[in-house]
Amino acid sequence: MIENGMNRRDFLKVLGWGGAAVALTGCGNTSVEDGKELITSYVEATDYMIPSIGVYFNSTCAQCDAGCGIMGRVREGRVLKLEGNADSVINHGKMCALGQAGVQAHYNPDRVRDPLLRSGSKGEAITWEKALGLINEKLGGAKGDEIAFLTGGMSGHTKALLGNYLEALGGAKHYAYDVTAPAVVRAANKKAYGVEMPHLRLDKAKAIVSFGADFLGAWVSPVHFSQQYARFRKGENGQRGVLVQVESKMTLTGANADRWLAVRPGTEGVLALGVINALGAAGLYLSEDVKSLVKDYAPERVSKETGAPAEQIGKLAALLKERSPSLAIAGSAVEGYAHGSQIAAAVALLNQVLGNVGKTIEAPANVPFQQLAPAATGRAALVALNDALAAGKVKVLFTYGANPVYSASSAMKFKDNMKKAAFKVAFAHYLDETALEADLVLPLDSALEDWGTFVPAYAGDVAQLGVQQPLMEKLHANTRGAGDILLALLKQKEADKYKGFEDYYAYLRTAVVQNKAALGGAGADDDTFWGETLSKGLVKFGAAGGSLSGKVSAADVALPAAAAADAQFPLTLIPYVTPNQRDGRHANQPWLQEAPDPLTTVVWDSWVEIHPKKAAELGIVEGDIVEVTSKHGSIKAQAYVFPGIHPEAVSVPMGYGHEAMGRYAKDVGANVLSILDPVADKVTGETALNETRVKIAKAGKRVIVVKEEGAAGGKQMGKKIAVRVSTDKVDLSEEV
Amino acid sequence: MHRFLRLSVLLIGLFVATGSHAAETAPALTTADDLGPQVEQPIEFPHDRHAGDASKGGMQINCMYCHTYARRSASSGIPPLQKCIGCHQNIESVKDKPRIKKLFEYWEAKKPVPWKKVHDLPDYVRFSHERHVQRFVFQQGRPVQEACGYCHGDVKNMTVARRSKPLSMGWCADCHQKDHPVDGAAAAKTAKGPNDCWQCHK
Amino acid sequence: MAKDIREDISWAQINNDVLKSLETPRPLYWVIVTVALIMFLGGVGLEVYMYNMGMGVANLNNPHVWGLFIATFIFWIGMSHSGTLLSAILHLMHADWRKPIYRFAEAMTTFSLMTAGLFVMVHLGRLWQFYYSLPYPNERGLWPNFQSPLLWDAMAIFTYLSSSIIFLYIGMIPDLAICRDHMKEGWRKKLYTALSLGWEGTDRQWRNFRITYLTVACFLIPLAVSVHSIVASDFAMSQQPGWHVTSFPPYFVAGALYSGCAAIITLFIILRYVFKFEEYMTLPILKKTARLTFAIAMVWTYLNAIEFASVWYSHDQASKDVLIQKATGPYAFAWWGMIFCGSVVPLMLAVKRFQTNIPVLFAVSLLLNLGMWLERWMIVSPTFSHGYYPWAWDHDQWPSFVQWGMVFASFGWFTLLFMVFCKVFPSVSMYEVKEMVYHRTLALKKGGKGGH
Amino acid sequence: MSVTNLLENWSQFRKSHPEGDVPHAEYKWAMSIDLDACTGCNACSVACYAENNLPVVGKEKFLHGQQMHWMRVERYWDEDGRDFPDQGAQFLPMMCQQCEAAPCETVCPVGATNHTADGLNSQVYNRCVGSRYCSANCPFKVRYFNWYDYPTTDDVWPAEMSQQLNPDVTVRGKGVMEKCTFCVQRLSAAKNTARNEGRSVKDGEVQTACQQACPTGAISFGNLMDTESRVYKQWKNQRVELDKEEQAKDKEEGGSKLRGYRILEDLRAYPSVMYLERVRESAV
Repeated sequence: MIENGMNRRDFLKVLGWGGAAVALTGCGNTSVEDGKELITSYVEATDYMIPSIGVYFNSTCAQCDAGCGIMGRVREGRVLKLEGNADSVINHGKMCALGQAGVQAHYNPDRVRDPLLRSGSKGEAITWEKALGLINEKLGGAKGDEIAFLTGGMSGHTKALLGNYLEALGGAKHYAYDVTAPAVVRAANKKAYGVEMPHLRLDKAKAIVSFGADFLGAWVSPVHFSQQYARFRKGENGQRGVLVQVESKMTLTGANADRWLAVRPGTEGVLALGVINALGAAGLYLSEDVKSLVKDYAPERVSKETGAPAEQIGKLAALLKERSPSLAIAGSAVEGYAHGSQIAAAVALLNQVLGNVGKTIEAPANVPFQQLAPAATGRAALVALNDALAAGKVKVLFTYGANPVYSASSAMKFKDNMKKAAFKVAFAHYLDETALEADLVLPLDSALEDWGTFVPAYAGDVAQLGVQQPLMEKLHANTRGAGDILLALLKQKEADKYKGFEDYYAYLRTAVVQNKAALGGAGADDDTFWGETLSKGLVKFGAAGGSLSGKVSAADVALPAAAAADAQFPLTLIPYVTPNQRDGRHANQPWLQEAPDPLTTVVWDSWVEIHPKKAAELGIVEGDIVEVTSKHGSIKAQAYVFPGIHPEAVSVPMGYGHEAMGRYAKDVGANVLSILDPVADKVTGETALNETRVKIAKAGKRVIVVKEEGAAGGKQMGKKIAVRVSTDKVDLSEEV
Repeated sequence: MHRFLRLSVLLIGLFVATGSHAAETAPALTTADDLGPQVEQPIEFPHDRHAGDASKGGMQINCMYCHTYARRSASSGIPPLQKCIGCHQNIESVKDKPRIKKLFEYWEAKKPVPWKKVHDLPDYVRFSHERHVQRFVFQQGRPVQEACGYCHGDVKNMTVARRSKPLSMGWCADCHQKDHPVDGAAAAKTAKGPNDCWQCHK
Repeated sequence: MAKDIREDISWAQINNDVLKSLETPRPLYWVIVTVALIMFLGGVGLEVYMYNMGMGVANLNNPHVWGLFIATFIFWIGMSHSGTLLSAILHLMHADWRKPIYRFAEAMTTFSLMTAGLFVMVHLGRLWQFYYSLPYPNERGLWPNFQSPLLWDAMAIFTYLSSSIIFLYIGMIPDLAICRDHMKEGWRKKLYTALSLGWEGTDRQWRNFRITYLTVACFLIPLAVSVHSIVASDFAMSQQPGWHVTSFPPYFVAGALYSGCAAIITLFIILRYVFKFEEYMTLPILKKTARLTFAIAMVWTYLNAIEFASVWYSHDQASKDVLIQKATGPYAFAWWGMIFCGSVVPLMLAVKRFQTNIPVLFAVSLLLNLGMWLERWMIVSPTFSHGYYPWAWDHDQWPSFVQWGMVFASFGWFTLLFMVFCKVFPSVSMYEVKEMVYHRTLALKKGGKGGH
Repeated sequence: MSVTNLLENWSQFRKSHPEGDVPHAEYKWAMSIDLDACTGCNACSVACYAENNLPVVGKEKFLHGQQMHWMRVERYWDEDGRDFPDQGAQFLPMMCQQCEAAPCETVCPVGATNHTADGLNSQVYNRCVGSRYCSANCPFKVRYFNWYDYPTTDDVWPAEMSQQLNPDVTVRGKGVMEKCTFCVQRLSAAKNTARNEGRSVKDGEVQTACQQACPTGAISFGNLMDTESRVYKQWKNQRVELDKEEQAKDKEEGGSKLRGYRILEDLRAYPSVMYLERVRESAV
């Protein structure tokens, strides 16, 4: 590790070693050819720059909002590989596939390289001066509330700067939008525990029952949870934790559960109440109001409604009773249904009944600077923006880190509504669907070339400010960091305030150094503190949180009666957030396209998961192209007969079906988000993702499903390959 | 027919003899002075002036004074321009020589000198300068110029460096199969160079 | 019973008839040569394509890394055994009916070996580095891996090829002298003059010739057996289910003789027609060849049954699975095709009526060869698609047009070489036919029935 | 190597698994993978792409089975025909098992794959002629052949992406075989550092890319000759012996509480990767 952070900027100025002269092949008839190759030496070099030795610089991963600390291996001026930063409280040196692919976001051949101004259907490269001037000009004709900023997850100083800019524009609106955000969970948590994201202690729990939370795959902070999961499985006191997953479509977490309970879509809440009922029956103390709430949820009824065997409900209750503390987590089920908030309340009630609050559900660390804390993203934001656009209330629209033209349901007619805004500016890495609709596209630096700070979406026990810093010289001369653009725009409005900052780097440095006392650097020299911060790539700040305040009462839980069967659209569509694709923003990173989906092992395409029974009923076999039709459109994709899904549901992964974005993303699969019904959670107004009813039909074509799984189809054919053993057959306490 | 038979016997005998001789002496075939081509460098750097013996007007500078990476990295590297300038800005006597002028031109333009590779290996060969320098110079205590000279030849008497050893696989392997003392002590244990393919090809 | 050859045929007529084949074949000859050339050129085109693009265009994959190239390679190696059988083994056994047909059988040996060698090259991923597999002193100080059956293969094939070329050539020397003496001036005369090595037909020359010929024949027989045993070792020495079978070497040799005999019947019929050899390649000889083929077919069937049985009664479940997979999986059509063509079709050869029926024999011989080709494919491919590791099972692999085309082209290449040979060199051994006629005449005078 | 050298060193020219008296000198790299911790997330596989310059072949070639992932994560289902896989799936990361008596080594005609002194199964790209015999003889089918010339194939490494290539690892052209190397470039870097300091590589000093990425720490890697190493302790604890094809676990019928095993052990290839059985709760 380089301690001397002071040289970071110099390092970037000096020339790279050997330019881009990478020998692409090592196996040809290469002979020793004297004097044919060039060795370009440095003009100036610092001590740590040694040719052929990789140097590691810390930064923060920007592939999702989890905010893992990373270190980039830099050699000869190029970043080669990302590895985890062991100091980070989020990932402790580990990384996921998505994070590994960060280098491909950086080196992506389809990045936007120049500011592009729309002229007809094409983009014309213009200078930054012209681009920024144009924005200033267009903003002049709009009132504050006619300007909207649509962003994805944002935190840290970029978010603070954006806040300042919105203010400077006279109250422009910020819409923070993310399809996969656990927005309903956060709202429900706020109610039940008093905080949006309590600190979940998986490692302390002896049993976990998760209601569709894919915490190992794609939920909130998977790398962090995976590590806790490993400790939970090892059982620090010798007892191996037990995981029960309740969901309608098997997620990666479900695939790792000791018991995977397939429930009828939307009945997760019923099951939670059923478990409480069974706990009561097993002798656990229940308060009167809870008792009366769950009295109708006898195992037989619950089993009938959810489809889970009654015996399993009893076993689950027995397990939870025996193993304390336990932990119930509400996940995608909560985001999925109009009664999602109710499901969350039922799960919270379960936690409360089991006495988990305060034991495995703790208060998170406080983030002392709220302006740096992650923006509360959600799907309702897009609905609000769409309404504003439809009503013609938005004249200038900025988008950054969000791709609504791709991810909005066709029912919202977002693309058409967007046209109503007079001037659309997209901050973009790629020419994605939204950038193509914009009037002005501003090319962004990649996450490995840019400065920034991040506050993780999920804090854990210590709050942490991740510092993002350039790991190498800019790949394209004419791209800029989002922070730099915002600063330049701010200077247009409030030149005096910001004139002291030459660029975003200067701003960031000042902002961090000024608060060094709060960031644990009290008394340190400015330069030393800043140097150390960059060297570590993160600052830990904020004390552990206090106690949790909220409480959920039986009155908060009111589950609706089971929905009547819909003859026209008999199936529930579950859009699946895959660990690799998430909401589709990484679709142009080929490693992620080629890495098989862990459960189906499909690559380079989307698929429709159908339960074998349902498939047999409909005469569908693997590879049939099926048409999935909802009230708002239809998509075609290959069928994959998959045992891990409830027969009344079909599932299609998100993130595929891009019409633009780049060579690896374009025309790969179908976009499931486009056919969603715009149904909202009744309490929070967040779009419910699993409320779309569909019918499926064969489209008459059959293809070979391109997947990793071979002809044996996941069978071991009697061979001892992946072996499983039940807990009573092993002794884990003796293990190393 | 006899003539035919005699001829066949002779031919077969000849083939066998040449074959086995060639096999025995194969490495030797390429160890002769296999001088590489004269490489034209942007600046005709006089190694003899810098590293040559004092008796011949050289300054006897240690190889690793400039090629400082050799002991720390697989790649010996070319020193940064900064290094040349570090000395030469104080050496007034040669400042207006054409080569030095050119050097300063590069420096002022902050452009690296486009040196050409003299000792090039195929891309699938990974030679570690570090290990060889550590082993022979630091652990075994051989003189630097001798150790470097095994592969680079008598650079101190060259102006622009020129490849003088074959740098071929048989040539490398030949040395790896010899017993070399592990440290400087006279009766110390010896060891051969590694014999794995993966040592150099990976 | 009809005679193998007419006793009253004059030596001059033999010379005349055979030498005529060097001059004026039927027009069909040119049709065959043209078609063969086009097929071969097509294969060259495919190879250039594959060389530039990479082996992937053949639609091989991981783990199905070998395909028709290796199967066809074994097929051609097998084909080469017929020549040795007819010329060396039957020579030692004094079966003199072989005499009119052994020359072309030997040529077949040489050319099918050359074809097989091509497949080794085509199969290599880095053709341009093929010389790494040859043991020769080199600067790198490296040797090939003498443990690898593939290396034994390369050596065995080269030895066999050079030996069979020498054998073919030595056997031709007296005939080349006849050609030399009967040719008008021209390049051919020069060629024959050079090749006949000053043959005068003196007693001493004849004595030396006989000894040399017999020695090489004796040398060739173990070589032929070992070559195909070594090819079998490529599979038997490996660890894969379906390959790891002890009886593979004799099984391969039997299969080789079988396909070789079938090919002799095919070419017999073609040559007889094209070069008007009705006098020499007579129906009784064809009948003997058909009977020989039938016998070998039954040996092969027996060894096939042994192979199945040894797999079936072994405790190796994986091998059993592969066998079941062959019979029921996606390759079932080819596997049953092999059983049908290899074991059922030859039963027709047992019927006397068919033994001299040229159209039937021609069809049967083609089917037998098809069966033997399928056998080789069924040895190679199913093991890849259904090996030890179920996750890597691949039942969808199907050779691409590049593989099929190359297999197709190899027949063109072989036919081309063979046809050119028959036009340039006497494809019926004149001096041996003369001997045969002479012996039969003697026997007739003594009142015998001819033959030994 | 002269003929004399060849004859003198014939016994060393080919090494199968180590002999009893001198098993391994200084290093024997080995791995253990805890399937109970493995979640099947694919981080290891992608990390391997990043470290080892693996080409992305695209849909068409993936369809033809020409994918190049050195580390594949296999997913198995139970085979008892229940409606739902209600005990989850079973994941298994599979890569070259670095067998001690590797079936691939003996069959290579040119000796491009060899056993190293560190107990690794080396693959030398520049020696490989592409006969693919090694893959044919590999029981695990973990060898991957370059069916195309990926460095020159469109969209595999377009100009910018080629800058990501790891200079320590050769980029393979068409026609050569490749496979997991246990990140040999990292191993030799660590060994070099250790040798310069006159010591052996310490446990934890070197990590493979997959191990480094694995979010649950399911993979341990280290020197089996180092009794302080975690991997040694795990193998010892599970009573798995490198040069045996039958382990304590197999012998003790039913009663054994061990869960370490190696795949296809009965083929006597003596893999260097030990897997720990996945555990599932019997109570729910």
